Amino acid sequence: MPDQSHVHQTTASVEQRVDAIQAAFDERGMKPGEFIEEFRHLAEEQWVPENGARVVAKAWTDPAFRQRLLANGRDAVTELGLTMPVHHRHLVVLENTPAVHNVICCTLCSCTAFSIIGLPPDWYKDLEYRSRAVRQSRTVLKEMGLDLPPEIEIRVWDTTADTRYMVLPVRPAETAGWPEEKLAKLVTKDAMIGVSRL
Amino acid sequence: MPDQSHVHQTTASVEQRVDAIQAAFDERGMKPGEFIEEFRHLAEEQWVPENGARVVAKAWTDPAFRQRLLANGRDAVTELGLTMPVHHRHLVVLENTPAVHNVICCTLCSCTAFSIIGLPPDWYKDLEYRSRAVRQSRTVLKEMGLDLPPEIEIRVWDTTADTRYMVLPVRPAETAGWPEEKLAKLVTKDAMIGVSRL
Amino acid sequence: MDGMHDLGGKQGFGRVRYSLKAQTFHEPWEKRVNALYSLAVKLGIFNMDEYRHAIERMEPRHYLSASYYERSLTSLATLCVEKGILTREELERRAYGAFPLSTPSAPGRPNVATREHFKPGDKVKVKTDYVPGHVRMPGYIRGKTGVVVSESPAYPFPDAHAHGVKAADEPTYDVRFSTEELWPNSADPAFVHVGVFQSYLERVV
Amino acid sequence: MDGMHDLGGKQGFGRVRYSLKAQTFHEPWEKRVNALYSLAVKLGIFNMDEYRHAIERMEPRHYLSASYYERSLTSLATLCVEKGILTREELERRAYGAFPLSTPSAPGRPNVATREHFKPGDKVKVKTDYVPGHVRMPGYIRGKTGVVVSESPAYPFPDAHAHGVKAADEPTYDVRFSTEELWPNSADPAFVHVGVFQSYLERVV
Repeated sequence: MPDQSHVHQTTASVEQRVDAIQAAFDERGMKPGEFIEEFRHLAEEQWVPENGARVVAKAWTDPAFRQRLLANGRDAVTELGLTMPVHHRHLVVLENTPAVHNVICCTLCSCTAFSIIGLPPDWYKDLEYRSRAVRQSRTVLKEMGLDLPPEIEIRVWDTTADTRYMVLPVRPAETAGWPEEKLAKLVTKDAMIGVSRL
Repeated sequence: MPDQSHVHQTTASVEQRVDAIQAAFDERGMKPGEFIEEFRHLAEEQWVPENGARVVAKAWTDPAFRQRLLANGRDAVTELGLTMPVHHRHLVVLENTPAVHNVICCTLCSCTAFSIIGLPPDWYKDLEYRSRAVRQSRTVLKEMGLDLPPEIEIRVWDTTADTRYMVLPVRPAETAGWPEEKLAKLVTKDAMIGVSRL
Repeated sequence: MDGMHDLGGKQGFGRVRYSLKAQTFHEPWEKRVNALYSLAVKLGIFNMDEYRHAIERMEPRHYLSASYYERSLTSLATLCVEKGILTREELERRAYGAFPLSTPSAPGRPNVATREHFKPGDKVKVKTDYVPGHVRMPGYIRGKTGVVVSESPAYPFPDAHAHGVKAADEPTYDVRFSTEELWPNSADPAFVHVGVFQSYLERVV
Repeated sequence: MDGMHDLGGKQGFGRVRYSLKAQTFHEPWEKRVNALYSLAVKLGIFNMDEYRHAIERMEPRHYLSASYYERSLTSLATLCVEKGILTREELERRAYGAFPLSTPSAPGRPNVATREHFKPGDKVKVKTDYVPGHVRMPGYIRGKTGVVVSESPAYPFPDAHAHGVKAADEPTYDVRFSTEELWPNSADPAFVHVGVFQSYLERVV
């Protein structure tokens, strides 16, 4: 379908196609194998939602950090040893309150602050979420299990530039006095995207 | 893909699906077999571009008919014994001139004056023609073999209501004195859609 | 609805797969589908606006990948199920497999109460309406300004007629738009004429 | 371009296929694709705007039916061929089959020459631009009015940067739109914030 000049040939499987590029890169000395290992490490051990969870827990317990985080997210997360790719020049932290709920999407592709909140889940990249999150936010959140009372204002953030967003969830009331480490364990990727509350 | 509650079952082929509806209609006494035969006759012998070709040839040779045709297409074609479905309440005949070229499309589905110019060709119903004919008319016509000089104005007619359109092509100069029957043989479905000139 | 079917002006599609004396039908089952939906219309099971809308309601990936006649088939089956003529279970039993249907309908709307009458030469603007159900206003004319060229006979208002809502007949106007108005600096120079229902239009003064 | 990728506000899609603790990757090859395109970016073969645009340039049916990582793969391969790193023939020989690529690019455009600077609280309108190449203005905000909430650091102008056109950095503004402005009477009440490049905006006075 996508290519009419080649209909006589069966389309190679996606795996065969990936193999083909990898082999071609390899032959050109681009060392794809090494980079794939490095990337696997980054994806599995570095770009994890536990990063964002630490940021959230610290913001809940340290008012001065919270101020710095809301003023300049990118600078603030470096205090915790966290990094963002160079082309993510800005991290905007969106503070949920009892009256305001923030939620992130990317209608044009699937951008996220992946080095902080983790790589996006499959549904975030799907056509359903991308098409509907901006126009039917309350309905979509409800279908996903988050039934917000009508008095809560919803703010949807469509990631169209390389500025990235993360949601700072409301700290659950029952966590008074908890240490940061224990608080961090509560914080999920979905809460930092804004499709759930804690 | 279209139905997630049924993914456990393989989708039936289109033929099996048509068989299923036809059998169900049959069991309910709706006589689908008879109607399919009747329809085949209509599609193959009644709704043929030769109808429109007769209309065009007559308009070329009979100035009074041409006037009536341009004023009220639906009434005029009945003079030639041609009919249109009741829901096609109007036939607008679009007169090409050396300075103006008309072309028909249907961006939302694939409507045509099928009882007059014949059922639409496959490409007319395709996503390519539907998306591009309105925005890139000159380019699309050129790709289809009709390279119009820039001084010819293009008018695209998007069939969004049940009013139907047909193009009245310019009579070729070399046909002076030809009888109607011979003229009619020149006129093609594509010329009455407006993707070719005669 | 702002659905997948609303293709006018969408970019990214390639060359028209044109051939001289192109076929209308390629497979014998296609004629049967065309006949069966025509029979259902003739028997009053559904009308043409319901038929068109049930095609638009196909799951978008299914819409885009299906052939023209598979779209007809899906609309026919969906409406027969929705109207209680058939059940999905019967269809799937008879078809020996899954029978994908269209998604449910959103509500329709009645004719706009205060409609204006226009004359050829009147300057009109297409309202910036967003309609959850069936609508015959292609998205590319929404909010755009054109000139009335002629008036057509009155037709049932499709936004109502596709939904079992009481639909008064109303005129459609052939409205002439320049492609420069529709897609500034981004289209071949031409005029596009669209048959626009009265309810979609307002006068430009 | 008004392409298939521009999904915001499109209707007809069903429920989000949500699951708790959803996966990012499902198959081992997906991680390899992600790594390989990242490597190509790191090696300077293409930039992220070119990468995104080559996804948008996929044949629309292919775009809609492909998984996220198949879209990545197609963009990676297309750009490697367009940049002269690989040939399609080599790819198809190595893959033992056809290797569908994206369609060719239309021209890009430079930054708008006369750009205005905005402050939080300024009322702005998104220009009714129709751009044949890459653009990061989702179609649903075209011509719509909102309020500047904040300014982001300057980024390369994507409409140029995706096309090898000289791209100056320019600010993006977080612009707040009400869904009532975007889709009157046809959306859940909410605010939508979009990061809008300066070149796309004009002041509302």
